[in-house]
Amino acid sequence: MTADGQITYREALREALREALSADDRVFLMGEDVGRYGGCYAVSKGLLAEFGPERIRDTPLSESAFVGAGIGAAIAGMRPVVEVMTVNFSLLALDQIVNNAATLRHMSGGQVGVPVVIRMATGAGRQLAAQHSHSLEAWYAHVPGLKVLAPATIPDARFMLGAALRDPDPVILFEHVMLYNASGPVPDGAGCEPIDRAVVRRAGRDVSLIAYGGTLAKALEAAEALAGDGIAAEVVDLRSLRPLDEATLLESVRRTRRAVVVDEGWRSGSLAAEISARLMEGAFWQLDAPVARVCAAEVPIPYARHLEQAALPQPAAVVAAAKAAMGAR
Amino acid sequence: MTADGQITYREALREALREALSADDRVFLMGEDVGRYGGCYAVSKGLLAEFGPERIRDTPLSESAFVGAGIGAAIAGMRPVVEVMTVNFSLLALDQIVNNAATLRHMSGGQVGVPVVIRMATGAGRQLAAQHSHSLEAWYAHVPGLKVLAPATIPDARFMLGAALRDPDPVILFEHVMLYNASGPVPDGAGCEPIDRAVVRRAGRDVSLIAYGGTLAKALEAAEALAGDGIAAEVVDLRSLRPLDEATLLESVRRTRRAVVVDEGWRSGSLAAEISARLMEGAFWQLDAPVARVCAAEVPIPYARHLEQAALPQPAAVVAAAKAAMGAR
Amino acid sequence: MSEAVKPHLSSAHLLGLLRQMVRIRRFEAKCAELYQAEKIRGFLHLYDGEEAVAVGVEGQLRPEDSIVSTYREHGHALVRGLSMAAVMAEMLGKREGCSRGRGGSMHIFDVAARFYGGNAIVGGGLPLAVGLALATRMQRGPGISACFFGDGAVAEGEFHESMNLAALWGLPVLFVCENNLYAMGTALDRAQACTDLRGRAESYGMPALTVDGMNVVAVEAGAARAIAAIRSGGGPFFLECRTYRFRAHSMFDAQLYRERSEVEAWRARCPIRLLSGWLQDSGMAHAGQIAAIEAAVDSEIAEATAAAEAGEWEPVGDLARDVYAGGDRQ
Amino acid sequence: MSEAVKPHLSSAHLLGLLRQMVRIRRFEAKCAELYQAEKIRGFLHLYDGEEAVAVGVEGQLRPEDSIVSTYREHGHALVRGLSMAAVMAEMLGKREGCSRGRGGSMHIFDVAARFYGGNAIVGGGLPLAVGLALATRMQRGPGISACFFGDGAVAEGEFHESMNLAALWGLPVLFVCENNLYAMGTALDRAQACTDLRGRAESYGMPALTVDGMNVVAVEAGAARAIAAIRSGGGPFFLECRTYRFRAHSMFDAQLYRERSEVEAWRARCPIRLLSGWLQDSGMAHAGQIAAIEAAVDSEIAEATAAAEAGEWEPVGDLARDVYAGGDRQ
Ligand SMILES: Cc1ncc(C[n+]2csc(CCOP(=O)(O)OP(=O)(O)O)c2C)c(N)n1
Ligand SMILES: Cc1ncc(C[n+]2csc(CCOP(=O)(O)OP(=O)(O)O)c2C)c(N)n1
Ligand SMILES: [Mg+2]
Ligand SMILES: [Mg+2]
Repeated sequence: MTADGQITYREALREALREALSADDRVFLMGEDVGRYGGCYAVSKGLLAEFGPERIRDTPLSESAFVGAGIGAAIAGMRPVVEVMTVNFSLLALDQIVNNAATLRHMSGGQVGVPVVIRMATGAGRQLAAQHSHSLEAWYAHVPGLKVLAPATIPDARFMLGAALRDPDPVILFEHVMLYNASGPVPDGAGCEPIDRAVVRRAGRDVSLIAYGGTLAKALEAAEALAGDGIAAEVVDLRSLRPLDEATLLESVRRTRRAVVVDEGWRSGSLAAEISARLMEGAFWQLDAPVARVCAAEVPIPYARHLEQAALPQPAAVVAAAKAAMGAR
Repeated sequence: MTADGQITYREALREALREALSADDRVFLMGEDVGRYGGCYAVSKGLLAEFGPERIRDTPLSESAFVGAGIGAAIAGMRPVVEVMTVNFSLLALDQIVNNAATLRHMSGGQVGVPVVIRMATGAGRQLAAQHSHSLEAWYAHVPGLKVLAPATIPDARFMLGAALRDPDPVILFEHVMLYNASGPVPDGAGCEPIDRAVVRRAGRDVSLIAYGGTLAKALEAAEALAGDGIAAEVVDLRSLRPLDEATLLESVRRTRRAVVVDEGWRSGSLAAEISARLMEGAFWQLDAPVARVCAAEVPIPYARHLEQAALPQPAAVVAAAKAAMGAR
Repeated sequence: MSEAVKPHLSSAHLLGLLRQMVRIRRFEAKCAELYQAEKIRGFLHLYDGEEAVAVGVEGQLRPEDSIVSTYREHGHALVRGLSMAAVMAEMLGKREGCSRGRGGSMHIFDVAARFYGGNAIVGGGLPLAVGLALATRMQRGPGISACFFGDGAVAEGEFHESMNLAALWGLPVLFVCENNLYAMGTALDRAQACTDLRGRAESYGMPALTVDGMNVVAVEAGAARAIAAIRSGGGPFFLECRTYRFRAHSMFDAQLYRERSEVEAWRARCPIRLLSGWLQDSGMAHAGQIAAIEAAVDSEIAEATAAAEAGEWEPVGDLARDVYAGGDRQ
Repeated sequence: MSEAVKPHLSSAHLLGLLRQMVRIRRFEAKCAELYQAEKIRGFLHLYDGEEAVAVGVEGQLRPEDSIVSTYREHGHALVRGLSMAAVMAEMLGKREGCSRGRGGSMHIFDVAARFYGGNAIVGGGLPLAVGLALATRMQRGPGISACFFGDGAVAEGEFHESMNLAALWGLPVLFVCENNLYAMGTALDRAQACTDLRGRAESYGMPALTVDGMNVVAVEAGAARAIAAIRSGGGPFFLECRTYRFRAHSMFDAQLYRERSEVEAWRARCPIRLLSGWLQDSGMAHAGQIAAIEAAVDSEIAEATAAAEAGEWEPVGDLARDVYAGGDRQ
């Protein structure tokens, strides 16, 4: 924490881990290089020294086995936090997540609960190219039995993990790679919104910009630019990607009558598509313009910076979409 | 083939395989139990005797390795048809499909093509419970670099495979488990629609029912019921899930001004959401009612027949949604 | 072989083993019948021929131990003490089923018995077993976890990762490979570069033992040895049971991949026939005792089936319960 | 050891090996410099210390053979004969890059050289190598395929599945394990239950050999032997090269997991220093020859860098090309 009371997203996550580990013996952290290396994005740095190798467990490169082991340990009463370095590698653990974590409670007629928390970095922007830049939140948000969270702010980074650990069901926590160095204060009273609620981060009456995780800052930047042009954009942070807080979304859009969804996933089959469909279903008669989507271009994310940036959703595109919505018909 | 010129979906697929294997030495079939067992859904029965074990290759239970090997062989000039028994097990091969098959061409700057065809059974309806009843077409349709097909008719089962093999890019072919025993004729001239075109299977002016794979028959059944009530439903079969034939969809919906998407995927994040979003974007001003979705309930698919059927989209729900759209406002 | 692991060859004990094997065999015969009658649906994988494995291994487990099984798990469930009526009700899809009708044949669960399913993904249960053992270890609990899987599963990446992780961390896991020589229609030697599967375990520094899976006493002795090693802190153990499935892989299998004569040869080594023959030949039991077991089992099955058939259908309105802990909220 | 695989210890040959190692070392030093200058971005994994592996192995491969590598592949690419300018342009993200700026450091490709990447998923390239070998076999082609991977990859399921499949089908695959003792910050003995990795190969019935990966002549001899076995129809071969990375895992690594003294001890066995020392001590080469190699390499690097820097940026309008064969259509 800096002198001015600001902490980074990374530090907020670490604080959340430290708090959970201190408060509950059943909590442990497990994943590749979470211990000696300190975590691939340095989130868990120092925790090994503090909590020891039983509770800060380095694993071999075996995504399926250690995620599955986390599920098994959760079934047996532990509260594992499993770190999959990045969503890109989580493809190797999907069988465990989809076929076990998400199904066991139902498939067992309610007998088996899986209170595991699986954290993973997501997103592009660091020039890591196609295999290391996926945004697959939409895939996870598709699966009943899972809950999916995307902390986009420092307070959410600080408090969502604890709430996820109190949840009796499997929770996937997406940390956007471009946020780790972001910093800000953690105000008193932060962390009391229920984790399954979307939150209006900026109020406005003309158009709703709906974002999550790595796109929240872009939506806010767009809102600021729009304000300069006299357009009052409301910015809604989804926070929970499954379940979706449809009520908050509908309330906002029924008021503004226009919406732009900002999503780093590829456009086809994006989470933005789901939001658009829900708004269609719940607010069709209140809409003054079609809901617009600003998503990633439908390409494997390229390495070169200018191409990568061209592939990702940008504030300028959000501004353009919002203005188009304002001028619709 | 029966005396009346009807063949089953299964036979049509087998015929397509036989034709491809006969026509092109580079084609081979690989997967679990495709050989001696005859394929888990008996699609490849008899092919081992006809083409020998070099070209009808039984693999160990190693989804990642044999799908990856298919990708590697395709790179090197072969035309592999890889059978992953069912989409449920394809989770174990997703790393290869998403991180290799879909990215290699782009990541290599256009040097590496991956002309592999990956077939898999999909869907529910056979009381196989949560781990064996997934419909994850939407996931695959989300990924740039892949093409995704869903033959819903006997002629498509007969001809899509050949077209997929002629495609220079990786193609995923979804065969719905409830279709294997369906039968019908293969008319002269069948198989000439390009594989990336949606097709109107029944014309109508009042509402567009949009379906694919396992839901086409349900949509047609609903259309028949609606006709009895004087509502002329048009039924559009997507056929290609990626790319989506937006033009055909928009043309239909701009005419009927109403749409119901019928999709066996779970509702949140379904392919139906993407269709709804596209219709929002392309036909908002022509819509007389919000686009409706009839999808699977958001539960791991249960075993008991009455529960399973309750979880799946049914013609009655399509009829109800279409009528609601007709009565909108 | 130490005192602790010496097999109990008393007549009562052996008759107990026989009874368990007969329960499985006859219960499944009933299941096959109900499948023909279309009361059981989905996939139904019978354990016919492999009964000695479940009976021999599980007899050596304690209540505090955990079990993870496969889709071929009726035997594992019955031996573990699950109510036969609840298992049968599950297969019929009734709300009285142990999994409330959600799981069916492939997903038998009973948390009270620490029976963690019924997993229909080949190899998918192994990481769970590792996790259960990890929890026990961290909780300083006394139990071990046992997982059953087939020869086919050995080719899966999840097998490899789980074996290595359990061995690396020295976790109390009993890996029981039910090597019935086929994975569906794929014979072991067409799936494995090396058909002696013990080499796999050894490559992780894990002790391994192969036993005759048709001989329940041999399985029991092997399991006792393996479990003693695990309980004494020796880390995981790989127990290969060489066995055979007499019937089709599931109810949709024309068995094109093997000769009838091969099946017949194995049937001659039927574990039930072997044990009951030996009991009678050695004079440890007489035909009447065995007939009494069969009769008792038949009435247990009749009662369980009647109870299951009398069960109710879960109301469709309850479809979405148990997706999340809170109920049907999504 | 047969005639065919006897190492060539002529001075010219050894100087050639040295030259390749120096090329890699100095090229990567330049890359690190460009990384500091923020001209190269993303992850940059240096091969510093491991050069003998690429040089020793690839010298034994032929043009018809295929290579699949990892994200630590600059060395593999350069030895394979890829244009240094094209590789450097790729790292700078230029359209002249071998992957048109799409891949960067982790995705170097050259199909003409049968160099199939640069794969950033640990273990993800192994199935591809198996498939390349399968194609060769089915096409009755002469080539083999070689894949490089680290000690960390050995824990992945994809390793296991690929090894088994290659061995089962007797495919011509050379599995080259670059065992540098760490997977990021995880030491081998904290990732593997059994640190002698040859046991893994043996469990698939695959021949295995371990060589000193700091000694290019030893690597060459081992590779020659392995490749001869593969070419003679013996199926796949597992070659473990014991090596060490002198620098951080990538540019974001504080190296908290190892002692500086350990690094220094290994640095004393630097493959370049070892070979050049031996050449000079034995009188096979003199300092002037080595200096000439270094000078030639430096100017090659300078030219390649200049060419790469002079390259162009792909127009943003071409972003979506090469997603599908047909161009930018989706
Ligand atoms: C990952 C996965 N792939 C494929 C299947 C389909 N399948 C079900 S059982 C089976 C054979 C398994 O053989 P084995 O492990 O030997 O067990 P057995 O059935 O002989 O008891 C296959 C291929 C599956 N359920 N899961
Ligand atoms: C499947 C997967 N998991 C995790 C990572 C992150 N990661 C990149 S390199 C690496 C270590 C790999 O170690 P090793 O195989 O020994 O190769 P080395 O880097 O030592 O050459 C890890 C964990 C990855 N790229 N892929
Ligand atoms: Mg088997
Ligand atoms: Mg390494």
